[in-house]
Amino acid sequence: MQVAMNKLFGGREGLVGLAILAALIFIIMPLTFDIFRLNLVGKYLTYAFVAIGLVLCWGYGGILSLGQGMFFGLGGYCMAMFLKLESSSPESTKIQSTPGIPDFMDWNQLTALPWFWEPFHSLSFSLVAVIAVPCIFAFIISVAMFKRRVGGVYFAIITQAIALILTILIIGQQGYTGGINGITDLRTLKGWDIRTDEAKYVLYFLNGALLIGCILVGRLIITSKLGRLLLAMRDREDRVRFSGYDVSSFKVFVFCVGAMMSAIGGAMFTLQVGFMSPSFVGIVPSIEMVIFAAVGGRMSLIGAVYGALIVNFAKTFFSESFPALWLFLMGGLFIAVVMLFPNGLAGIYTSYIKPRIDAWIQGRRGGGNLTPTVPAEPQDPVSPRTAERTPASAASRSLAAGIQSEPSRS
Amino acid sequence: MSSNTDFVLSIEDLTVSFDGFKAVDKLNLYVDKNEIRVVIGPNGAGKTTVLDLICGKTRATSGSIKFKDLELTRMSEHQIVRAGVGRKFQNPSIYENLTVFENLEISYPKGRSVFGALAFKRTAEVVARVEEIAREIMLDEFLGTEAGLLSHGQKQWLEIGMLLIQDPELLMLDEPVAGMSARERELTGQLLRRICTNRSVLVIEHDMEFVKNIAHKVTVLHQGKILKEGSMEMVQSDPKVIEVYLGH
Amino acid sequence: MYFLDKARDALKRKRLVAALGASMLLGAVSTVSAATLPTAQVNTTGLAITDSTVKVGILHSTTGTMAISETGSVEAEKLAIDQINAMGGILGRKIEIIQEDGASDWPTFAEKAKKLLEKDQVAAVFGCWTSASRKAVLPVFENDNGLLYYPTFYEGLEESKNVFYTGQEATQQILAGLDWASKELGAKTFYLVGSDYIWPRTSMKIARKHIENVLKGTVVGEEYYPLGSTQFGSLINKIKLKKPDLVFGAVVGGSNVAWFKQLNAAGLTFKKQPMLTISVTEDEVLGIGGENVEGLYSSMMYFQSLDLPGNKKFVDAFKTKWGADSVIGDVTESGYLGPWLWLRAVEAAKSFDVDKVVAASPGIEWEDSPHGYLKVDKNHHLWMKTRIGEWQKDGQVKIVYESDVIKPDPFPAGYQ
Amino acid sequence: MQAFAGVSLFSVFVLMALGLAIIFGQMGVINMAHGEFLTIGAYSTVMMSMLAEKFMPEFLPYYFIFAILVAFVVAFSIGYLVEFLMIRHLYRRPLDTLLATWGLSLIMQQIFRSAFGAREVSATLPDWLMGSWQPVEGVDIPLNGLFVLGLTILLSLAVFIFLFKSRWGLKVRATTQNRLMAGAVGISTPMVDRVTFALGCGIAGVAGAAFTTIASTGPTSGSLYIVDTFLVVVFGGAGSLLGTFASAFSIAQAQSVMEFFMSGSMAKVLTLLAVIIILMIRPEGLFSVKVRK
Repeated sequence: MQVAMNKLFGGREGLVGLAILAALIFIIMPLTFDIFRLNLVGKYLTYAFVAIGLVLCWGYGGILSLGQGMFFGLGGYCMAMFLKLESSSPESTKIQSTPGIPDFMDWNQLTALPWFWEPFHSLSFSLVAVIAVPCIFAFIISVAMFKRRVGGVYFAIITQAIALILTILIIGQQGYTGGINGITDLRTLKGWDIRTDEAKYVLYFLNGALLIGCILVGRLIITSKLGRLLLAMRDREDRVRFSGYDVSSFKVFVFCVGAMMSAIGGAMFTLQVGFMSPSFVGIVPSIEMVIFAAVGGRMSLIGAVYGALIVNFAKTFFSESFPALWLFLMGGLFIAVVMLFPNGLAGIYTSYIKPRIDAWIQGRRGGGNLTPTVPAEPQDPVSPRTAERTPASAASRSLAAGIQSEPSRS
Repeated sequence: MSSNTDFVLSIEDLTVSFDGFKAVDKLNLYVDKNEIRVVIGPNGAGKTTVLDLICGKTRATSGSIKFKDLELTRMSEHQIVRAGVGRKFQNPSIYENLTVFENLEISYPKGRSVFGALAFKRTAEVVARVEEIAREIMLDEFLGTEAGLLSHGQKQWLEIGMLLIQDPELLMLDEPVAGMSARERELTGQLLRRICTNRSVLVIEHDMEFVKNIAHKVTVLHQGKILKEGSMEMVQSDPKVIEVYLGH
Repeated sequence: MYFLDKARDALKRKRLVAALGASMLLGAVSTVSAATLPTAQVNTTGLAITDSTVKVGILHSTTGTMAISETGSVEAEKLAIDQINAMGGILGRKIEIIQEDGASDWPTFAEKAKKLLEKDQVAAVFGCWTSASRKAVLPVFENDNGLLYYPTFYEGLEESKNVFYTGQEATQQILAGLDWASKELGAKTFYLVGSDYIWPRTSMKIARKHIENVLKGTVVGEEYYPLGSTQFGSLINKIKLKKPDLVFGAVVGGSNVAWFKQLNAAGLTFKKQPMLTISVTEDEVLGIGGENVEGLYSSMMYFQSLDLPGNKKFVDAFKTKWGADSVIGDVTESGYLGPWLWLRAVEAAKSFDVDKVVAASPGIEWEDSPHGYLKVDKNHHLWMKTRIGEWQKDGQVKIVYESDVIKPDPFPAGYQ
Repeated sequence: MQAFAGVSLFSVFVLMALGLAIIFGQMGVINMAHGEFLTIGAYSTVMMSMLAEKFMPEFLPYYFIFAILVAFVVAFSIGYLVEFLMIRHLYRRPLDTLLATWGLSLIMQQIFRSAFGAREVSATLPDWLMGSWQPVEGVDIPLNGLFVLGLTILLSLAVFIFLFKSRWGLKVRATTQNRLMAGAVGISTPMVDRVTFALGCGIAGVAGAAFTTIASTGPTSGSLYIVDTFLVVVFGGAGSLLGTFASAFSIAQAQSVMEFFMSGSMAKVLTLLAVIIILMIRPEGLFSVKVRK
């Protein structure tokens, strides 16, 4: 039991970090923010799912995907398709030439529901699809790429191109997808109005709970042998291969996990915001999501959540106050994080804040039961060691996974 | 075919060419059970390429490599490893950021599938096996040390240990004593002799003293072909071999 | 240069206030003081209104890809609000603007709309440009019972209680244009070209039905290119092959420029190959260059060169505020209408309450708007005339045709 | 006719990819801001056109040649600076370079927006670039297309000669193949890196100047091309200039032929898809040398 606890929560420190995050999400923010701001926070937290997935894929697996928006979008679209069908009942759409199909289909002269929309009448099918569709998609991409040992930069560029294709496709096939407008005007879930304040509270807490769930799953992965293998692979792929492991299957696995997490985020986004559009599938949002992970610290699951929250709060704040400044700031953030703080907030925490807290606790030892009062970003269990060395290991990683599609023997 | 089964490894007509350059040319090589075979040859003779071909890192242009009854040329690297072929690289290839214990644990042949790795537990059995191997490779006092902090020789041993823990039937070592001190060389020689019971070992080495020490049989490669094969004395006295080595 | 323009603007703005006094008498608007209508009476729903001020929102993209297009709308809306304030405001209250950036991103639009309505409690919002952004904010406005003035010609198929559409819906823009082309140019074969998204696609659908069912012509080709495309070589060859009587175009944004430059370079001058578009206004021509569109026809409700008294005043005021080099396109002018229509409705309702303003709106007429007579229909769209303009080298049009006042029909029967 | 549509798309691809082929292919640097260097070139041209119009209208027919030079110099200098301040610290971390240069591209876009406004602008073209050439009746070859094609050929030749015939090119190739050794024989590798990177940027600037003849210039014009450009270089096999040409040619022809038979959107989707599938089968790209790995 003790072992399981350590695995899931990463020992005492991990548990404290998780507890602080949970308190922030479930207690502090609902108490301080009104429903409008809280709904915004809920939206930001859906990006955190993607960022957590990226910590696993990129931080641990060394696989940088610039197409995570695809999975976020696919998950969101699966959810939106169900909601859209529910709000397109024959009664509510009787002014259309074909009642009972979504409005945008009617505008595009479709006279019957396309076959692939049919199963989305069922909630259980839709919920399975939210996970399964992006996962299958990720599986196909990653098997094709990793079995051929396409990695590193090439993988990043190709995922980007796939995201571009998917965007053009969704926009072009507007009769089936809603085109550039996306799927809008979603109202109820099984008769439950998702637009009310009460529903927003419920969805917010559900979102938070799922997020914590994803962090726990992520912890489970990185504390298992699989997590150690991912790190080992990142640094010495050949050695892992010649220790009898099928390296590509591990990459496929972690990429699919990342995709599934993104998809859950997408579905929760649809529920909380009330629509889904191709603007999440494309290149720009996909890269922005990478920066959330980078700001939080690419090796820290909890850091990813803070990264998503902080960047988005900053975005909202600056775009309200200094719209023109925002892009400078965002661009500067990319550069600063990469050049000065490759380990993001989590790295800053371990190298600057944690030693002080430790010293403080040391100094007051015996002074009672202490927890840090500031919402700091504690490290994940495996990270303390890895965090300090990342600048160097980033170099070796890039050499291992780098330009050549096959590892070179130098 | 019956003759093949007597050998652990039988290479027949193996050829690989890079842009027309034949690095290995119609090579035939047979390794017996429990044999320590050393491959020597001048630079560019194709020694490392042969190891690459056996372990699947490089794909053969033609020819066959049989490990017992398995045709290795059609198998992927991890399948070859799982079949019982272990390979040590020329430069120590270990996980420098993990401890010696973790290095060995990762190499422990359980939980090799994705979900196996997820469910893998550090049982008493695993710990016992890791400690046993660590003693074998003289690193039992360094189990908690980060591998990057070991000396060059110790890193080589660690990599040998990582192969040993998998208990391979064929162990391939690429220059195991390069860069070692005399004392380390001696210890490595002892180590190799200890571990070659119940398995065959294929070694590439330049250090003739060391080769003499351990080899059952020596193969001399030159320009991708076998120049001479036999006991160390026999090979050393062969005029062709002398010519190749001395460059006349 | 842009910095220079801005500095110049600042100087001009001072002069403007003086100039406004004279030119501001756009219609007989009665000025009512706050004293006669206390806030408690005109604002029963908790909007951000005091005895001397009323807050409104402007919600456009000032960053991102759409900033190119939306800048003009922001300028026009601000001009109208300045003018209204210079006249004494609305029900005696000065309008204060809260501007938000939609950043060319639909969810951001929804987020900002929510902020404007729920946090800032604005009395009205002028904004959105693309259909996608409007679709994204629509549920927000309906849910919070806000008021949106939407300033772009668009595909129709929408009618919301909380939105007034100050641009044309598709039929107003398309049908008159096609009728004219059929009659005046004798067009029988048509080639439809658009950017690949909902507005061009819906517009082309309407155009096709009209061509096939009403004009009894044929559509010889229909093409869509992804937004942002800059290579039209193949399309131009296809057009050359099919030799249609008229190319009917709805290419938008940066693609537009490449499209016309390449048409021109391929020898397809508009003399040889007549072309009518519903997406080219003075704003676009600024980027395309007048020499590349000489002879092209556009179907719009407004052109900067319209010879109307209302337009003269508008153009003068706009240039005084935003610089003599500014150009004014159809969409920019639609943006200008929003605040004025709101003013009239509020004054008619003697209240800022959204329900009352909405109820008072249908039937409001404006004789000398920049594009002449207009009227608000019960379906929240405007009655207006459509004009066909032929582009000249200097980037302005010569008006070659003007329709009667056309009733808006966002859900056109027989065209769906 | 249709062949020329493909050829002109080809020259556009080559112009875009040439600079990147040097930066990415030779140096292995992922420059996501490459499109913005293109925009720099385009804005320089527009500025030159405005200057010419304002101060010496009689110069207008010839300004374009100078504009190309200016575009090159401006993009080159900014590239030089960027390499010095940013890229050189990131050579060993390609994925991080990707992120940092993406940030750089955001900043550059906003600078363009603040300096030139959000609206698209357009350079006034000299008359000799307008209209078309009719070799036979009914066949119009656009002059600007021809011009861009000519410029592409010139530029490619220049790059080729630079890389493979000049002493400096030898240094560049030596550095990319074995940095340590190159340093050891007295080549100043940091200098080589800087100039090579700046050169790639300069070529992007020239491409931007050429683009003003066929498209408009806005703050985000350049970013539209970046994914296509990377695919062209990767598809050709990074490191092989010849491969870049071959891939630009095949992608351009495939896309323009498909455009002829189906809608532009579908043609684009199918072309990209084909490229990706081929890359999955042959990850090293069209042209690459098999070596002992």
